[in-house]
Amino acid sequence: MTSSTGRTATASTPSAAGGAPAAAGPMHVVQMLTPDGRRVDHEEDPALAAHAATLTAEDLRGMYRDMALARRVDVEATALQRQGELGLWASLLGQEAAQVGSARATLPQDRLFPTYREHAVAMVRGVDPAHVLSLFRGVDRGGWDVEATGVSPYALVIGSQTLHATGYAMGVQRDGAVGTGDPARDACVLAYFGDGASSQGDVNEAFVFATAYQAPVVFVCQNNQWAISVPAERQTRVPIAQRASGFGFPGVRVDGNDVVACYAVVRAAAERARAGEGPTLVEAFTYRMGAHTTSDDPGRYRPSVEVEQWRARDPLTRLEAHLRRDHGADDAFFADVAREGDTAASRLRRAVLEMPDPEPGSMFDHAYAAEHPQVEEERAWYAAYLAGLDGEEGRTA
Amino acid sequence: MTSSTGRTATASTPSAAGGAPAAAGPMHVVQMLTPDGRRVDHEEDPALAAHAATLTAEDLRGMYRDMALARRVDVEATALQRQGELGLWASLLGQEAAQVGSARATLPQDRLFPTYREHAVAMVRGVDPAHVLSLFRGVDRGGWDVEATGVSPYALVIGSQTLHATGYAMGVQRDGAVGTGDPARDACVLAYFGDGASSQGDVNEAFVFATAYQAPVVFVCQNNQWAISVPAERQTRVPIAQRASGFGFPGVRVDGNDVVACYAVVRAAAERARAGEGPTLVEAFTYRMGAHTTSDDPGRYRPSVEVEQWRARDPLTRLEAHLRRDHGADDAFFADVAREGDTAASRLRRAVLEMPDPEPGSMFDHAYAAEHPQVEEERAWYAAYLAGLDGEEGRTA
Amino acid sequence: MSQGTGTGDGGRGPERVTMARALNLGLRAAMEREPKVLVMGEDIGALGGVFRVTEGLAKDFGEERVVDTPLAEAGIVGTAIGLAMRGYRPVCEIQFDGFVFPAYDQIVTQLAKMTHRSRGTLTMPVVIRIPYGGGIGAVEHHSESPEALFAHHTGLRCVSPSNAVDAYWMIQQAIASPDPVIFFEPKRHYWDKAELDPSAEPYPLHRARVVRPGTDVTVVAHGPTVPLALRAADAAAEEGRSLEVVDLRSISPLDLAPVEESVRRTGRCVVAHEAPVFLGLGAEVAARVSERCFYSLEAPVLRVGGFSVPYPAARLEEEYLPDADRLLEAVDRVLDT
Amino acid sequence: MSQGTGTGDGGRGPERVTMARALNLGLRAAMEREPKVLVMGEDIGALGGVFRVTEGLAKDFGEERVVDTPLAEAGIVGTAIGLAMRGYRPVCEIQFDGFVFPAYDQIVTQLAKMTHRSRGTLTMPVVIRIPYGGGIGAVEHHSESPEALFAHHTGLRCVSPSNAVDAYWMIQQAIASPDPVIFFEPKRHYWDKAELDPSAEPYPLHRARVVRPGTDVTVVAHGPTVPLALRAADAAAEEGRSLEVVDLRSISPLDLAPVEESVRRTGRCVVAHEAPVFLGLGAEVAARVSERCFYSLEAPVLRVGGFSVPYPAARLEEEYLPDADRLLEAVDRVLDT
Ligand SMILES: Cc1ncc(C[n+]2csc(CCOP(=O)(O)OP(=O)(O)O)c2C)c(N)n1
Ligand SMILES: Cc1ncc(C[n+]2csc(CCOP(=O)(O)OP(=O)(O)O)c2C)c(N)n1
Ligand SMILES: [Mg+2]
Ligand SMILES: [Mg+2]
Repeated sequence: MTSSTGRTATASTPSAAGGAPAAAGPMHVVQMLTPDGRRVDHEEDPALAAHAATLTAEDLRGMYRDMALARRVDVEATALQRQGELGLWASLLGQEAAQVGSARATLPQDRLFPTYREHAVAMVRGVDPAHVLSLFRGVDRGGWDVEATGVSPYALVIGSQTLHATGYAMGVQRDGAVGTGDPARDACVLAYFGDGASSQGDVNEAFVFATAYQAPVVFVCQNNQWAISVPAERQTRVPIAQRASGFGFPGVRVDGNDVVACYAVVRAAAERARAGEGPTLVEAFTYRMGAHTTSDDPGRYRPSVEVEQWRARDPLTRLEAHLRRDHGADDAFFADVAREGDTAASRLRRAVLEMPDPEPGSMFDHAYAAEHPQVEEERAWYAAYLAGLDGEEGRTA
Repeated sequence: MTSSTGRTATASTPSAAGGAPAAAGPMHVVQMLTPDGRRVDHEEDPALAAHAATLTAEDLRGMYRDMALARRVDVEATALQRQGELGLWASLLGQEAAQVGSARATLPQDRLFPTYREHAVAMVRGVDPAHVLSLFRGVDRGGWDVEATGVSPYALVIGSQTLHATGYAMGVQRDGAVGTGDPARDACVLAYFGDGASSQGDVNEAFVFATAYQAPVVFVCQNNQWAISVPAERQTRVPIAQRASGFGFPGVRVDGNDVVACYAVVRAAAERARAGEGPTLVEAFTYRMGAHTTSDDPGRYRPSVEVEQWRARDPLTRLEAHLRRDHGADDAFFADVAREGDTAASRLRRAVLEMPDPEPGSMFDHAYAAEHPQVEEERAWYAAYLAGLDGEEGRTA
Repeated sequence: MSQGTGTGDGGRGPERVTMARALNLGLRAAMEREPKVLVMGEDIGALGGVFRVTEGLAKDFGEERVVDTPLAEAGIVGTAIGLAMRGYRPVCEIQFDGFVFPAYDQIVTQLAKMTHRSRGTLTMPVVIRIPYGGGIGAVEHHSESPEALFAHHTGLRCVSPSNAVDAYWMIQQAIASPDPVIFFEPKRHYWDKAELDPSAEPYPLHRARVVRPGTDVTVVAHGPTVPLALRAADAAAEEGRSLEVVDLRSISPLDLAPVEESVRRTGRCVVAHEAPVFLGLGAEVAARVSERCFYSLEAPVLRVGGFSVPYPAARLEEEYLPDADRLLEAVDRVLDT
Repeated sequence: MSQGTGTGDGGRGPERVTMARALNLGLRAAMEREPKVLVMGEDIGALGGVFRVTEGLAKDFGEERVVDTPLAEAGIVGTAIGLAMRGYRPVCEIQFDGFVFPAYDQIVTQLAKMTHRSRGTLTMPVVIRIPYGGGIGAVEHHSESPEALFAHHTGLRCVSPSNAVDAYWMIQQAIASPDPVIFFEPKRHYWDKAELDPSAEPYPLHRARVVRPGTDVTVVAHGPTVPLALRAADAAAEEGRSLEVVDLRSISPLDLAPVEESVRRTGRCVVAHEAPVFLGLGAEVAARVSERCFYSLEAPVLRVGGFSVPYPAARLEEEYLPDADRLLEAVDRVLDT
């Protein structure tokens, strides 16, 4: 698997700099499915191999289905944005394996803290994608039920959620929900973030707090190699997984386009966390196949040949090859999944088009949990103002 | 040298936590003077040994003098504070070797970014201690000439200065003052901070920027094992020096009570930086012998036996023993230094007592570099107001 | 839990206590009443905080509830948000006013907005205690009054007690609030004493109060300027002038009803705070009072506060800080109009 | 340096340019004139910034002067401070208003105070560019107006151009300032065009300007509310009411001389901004105008701005943002008094 470490190894040195990257050294990348879909064993760590071994053919088909559905939803959302139905869309294209593998390693009692790109994570946890799209349509900030799904609101301030995740995990500890050995009780937290986010103070403070209290949190960094236009080498000269050792906790780099490896590695980290053994940093080495968001134009900053190279490592193609080779999945299965995707996509489209605009004046709701005289005063003023305008067109309209 | 790693090895595990510290492992500590003053060679790194070997008997006496003077000044400042002449004092007691060793490794063109405790650093660089005490007296924010001494203003917001240091180092790069091989031109930057500060986002962002641009900065962390009442283990379970590897640059732990080792390690790091080879993190493992500041009461949070243990590793006693044993320093030398210290102390006392209070209205000076109408309006109002009060006692006095 | 009674007043009778002690008692009462209340911050455990407000709490409630944190303010507030999501009610201590800014992002983009973001499904019962204000002869960053910088943000509530009794009640009310509360403690008055009766009825958290009735000029103050205004009122009384002093207590929401009522009687208003006048709370008070009492005002609303300079070195702070003389000078001006 | 002329106007004649382009030209002119000027921030290199304001600069000036940074705002501003100490003049881009807060501590405790701390020996010629304001249908944190949170701090200067021509000059003046300048760019107007003549004489940076004379009501605006006020003035004119519009341009220091002069004539004043009214810049304007024009005011100074709620989702922003109708409603009220 030299391919996925390739970029880091060939990182260009910024011109203002002198010497070579220090302590770079290659880092082991956990892989369990080769790009052409062969299942390889992971011999260094028998626990990982054991987790992977628990995956039945049904599980693997389910993973494929999750990934394919997420991709189909993503395509539909991009189309909706192009058609003016969404204000913005942040595509997950290429990151399906990292998201589905990690989310499938969680238990119902776990809590997940996503960024703005974890649509597949949300879907695996039962979030209706329409609730995700309501955010990008500008109807609300994301309408799903946090408690029921275990998925926190999307975080848009880069890195901020890693501290919330750590604090939540400290709460899990205080509730006595780690290390009891009861699989229905012990819980952990997943904190998602990107390669760019690794530079933020908040993320590093989250590492400090997580280790200080041995909080049950798994940091899942999807290193998709770009932070908008900035390559990952501008954030770090060494694998992000290596950051953990500097804070005194384990870091693992996994092939982020290999859903089996992502599942196994995150599951091992999650079990460690639930057992009260503290945090782990998982770096899923992957690639952002699309633009940063629909507002972005990657042609300005990255060569399309890079994208082409990564297309050969597509996480869905890989799992498809594996399913066909080892688990007897046939064209009918894939056609079924595709159909299901189309159904989900058209359901989603309908849901988006039917989304009512928020009620006028509803912006005053939930500014506070308890009554707030100034909000109420302004709400009343605004209602009266609207009533006064009633019928009028607006004097400058 | 197990002694100075002792605390970390016996770190107590916070109760909310489960497992044992991950990846702790002992870290090598560079030592060149044993606590009883024997000079030991450092075999792992011949460059370090070579730097130490450049130190003549005269240099070592000079170092002792610097350390003793700083300590004497520190004692005088504490007395002045007790007598109400200073608002506050932050003692450097116990950290003389780390400060003198590191500061003596700098060249005139280097820039140093201290915290509020680097009095010996300031003195080595030619700052008149009276200019340091003016800050603690509340006359100004520290009155020395930054350009002439190369010492930045004291930073009181923990960690903030590490970013300034890194930015300054980026400027040094842009001036072409790294890697030219001209010893009068190539420059580096020292960023001082404490064990507590290592938890701040700013410090970790400084690591990110320093490595991203391979900036010529040496991070000097004086791990004096306490951040006010919080032991270093609350900030990290592994040696702070290890933090660097997670960001991809070298980290070294040095016996912070061994001035020779501190000198050699910082000099090696400084030369690396000046040569354009990027940042280094030096953790000087030492101990805060006194209170955090004169406002603090360490009896509330740490056992005095710990202080006693560290007294046996006093950096001055150690160097004194070495000078007596290997460099023929006799009682007369030490008496001379003591006399010099007393002279400096009484000069300092006089300077402090004679410090004029700032001019009324001088608070309006330097709020901005260029004229500012609102400041001028308020300055004028205040002058008129004072003139109006003239003679009056104040109506509520 | 060591206190035993669980009633929140520890079974105490009236007692003269300092504000620091009153806060300590208030925290204890809240922690006894509600096990989800946690206290967290730098040096709040064994040391009891640099002002000893959390003294003894670690011993009595254990280090799972009295959390000595790493030295990182964003980390403190960020993890408090996560704890609140898990159902806890964290009370964060920021060591000094000038050190809240590393946490500012977490406070204003996360803490203030999480309830709105989640359509009310996630509440944020987090209190952030900030010792603020000057007058203690401190070094830089230890004497500032940043309240306007928080009050401008919706989603936060901001309050400041001016005395020990209010401090005792207000900290408990803040902890009980389902919304985040920035709790400004006037540090120069930590050692001022007042008679505390834990069995009394508390005054509502977000209500201003007339603390001295008067007829000539309405003086609006909060936190450390309340004792100042009362001193000025004494001096003015000797000169035959009657000042009515309103203690705002709540900075956001702002309760201006007693101020407006007062100004309609006096026709004159002076606002005092330690923060710089420019865009300080006094701007909002003056703007509102000028608007709502337009026809009652006999003179412009005047503001007395810090100057447009960085908080100066200790030997200049008495010049910088509004004092009773400066307040009286403004009173003269509104009366001379 | 690719531009060659070094005169700062690139030898151009008058040209219709967008505000984004005007800023780009202004940055170029400053960089050509002074080699110590650097531009730094996230995505400002190859991408040219998310609004393309730095387009082409990396190519023309190289990556030592156009510095694509790691994703860390405290890091950007903190290193800019260090660069300034070494004699550089960094211009930092913050990607969106809502992302300035991680840098807030470095801005307010360090950048704003270093000159004072060093008794004037260290100057801080750092510009922080912040695209601000709403109206672009964006997701959270991309539409806010945080200017009051900076203007309350001494040591900073804060300005905001309302049109391309001012943007061109003001960015160069800000870069030339020896003091830190927070430079607020009204992002919804990045693509508005104006005729730019680089050979014209620039107006002083910290001066307000009457952009439309009038006789009935003085309307005070800055940044994005200036075009709004002009539209409202057009509508009012059709109704026979004459609004005088003042573009503040400088938020700190605030130049209220033209406003006061105007209010003394009109007797009526309305202030508009997108930031929440509560403790927004309008509070300071209203407080000052009420104080200084006390005897000229026929009606209270009214404020029109954002509500006391978090900036809402895009489909509600037109309700949240002050528009011409809301401005005119306030005009009606001051005129009906
Ligand atoms: C604090 C902050 N600064 C800047 C931004 C603007 N921004 C949005 S996404 C992004 C890049 C994030 O990169 P990365 O962490 O790698 O995540 P990815 O988008 O690749 O998933 C930036 C700079 C932001 N959202 N928050
Ligand atoms: C941002 C910030 N938070 C809190 C403080 C208050 N404070 C002053 S010194 C200190 C402890 C610093 O510990 P360390 O970094 O180990 O340095 P030391 O004092 O031991 O030299 C604290 C918490 C501060 N100055 N700045
Ligand atoms: Mg990325
Ligand atoms: Mg320390």
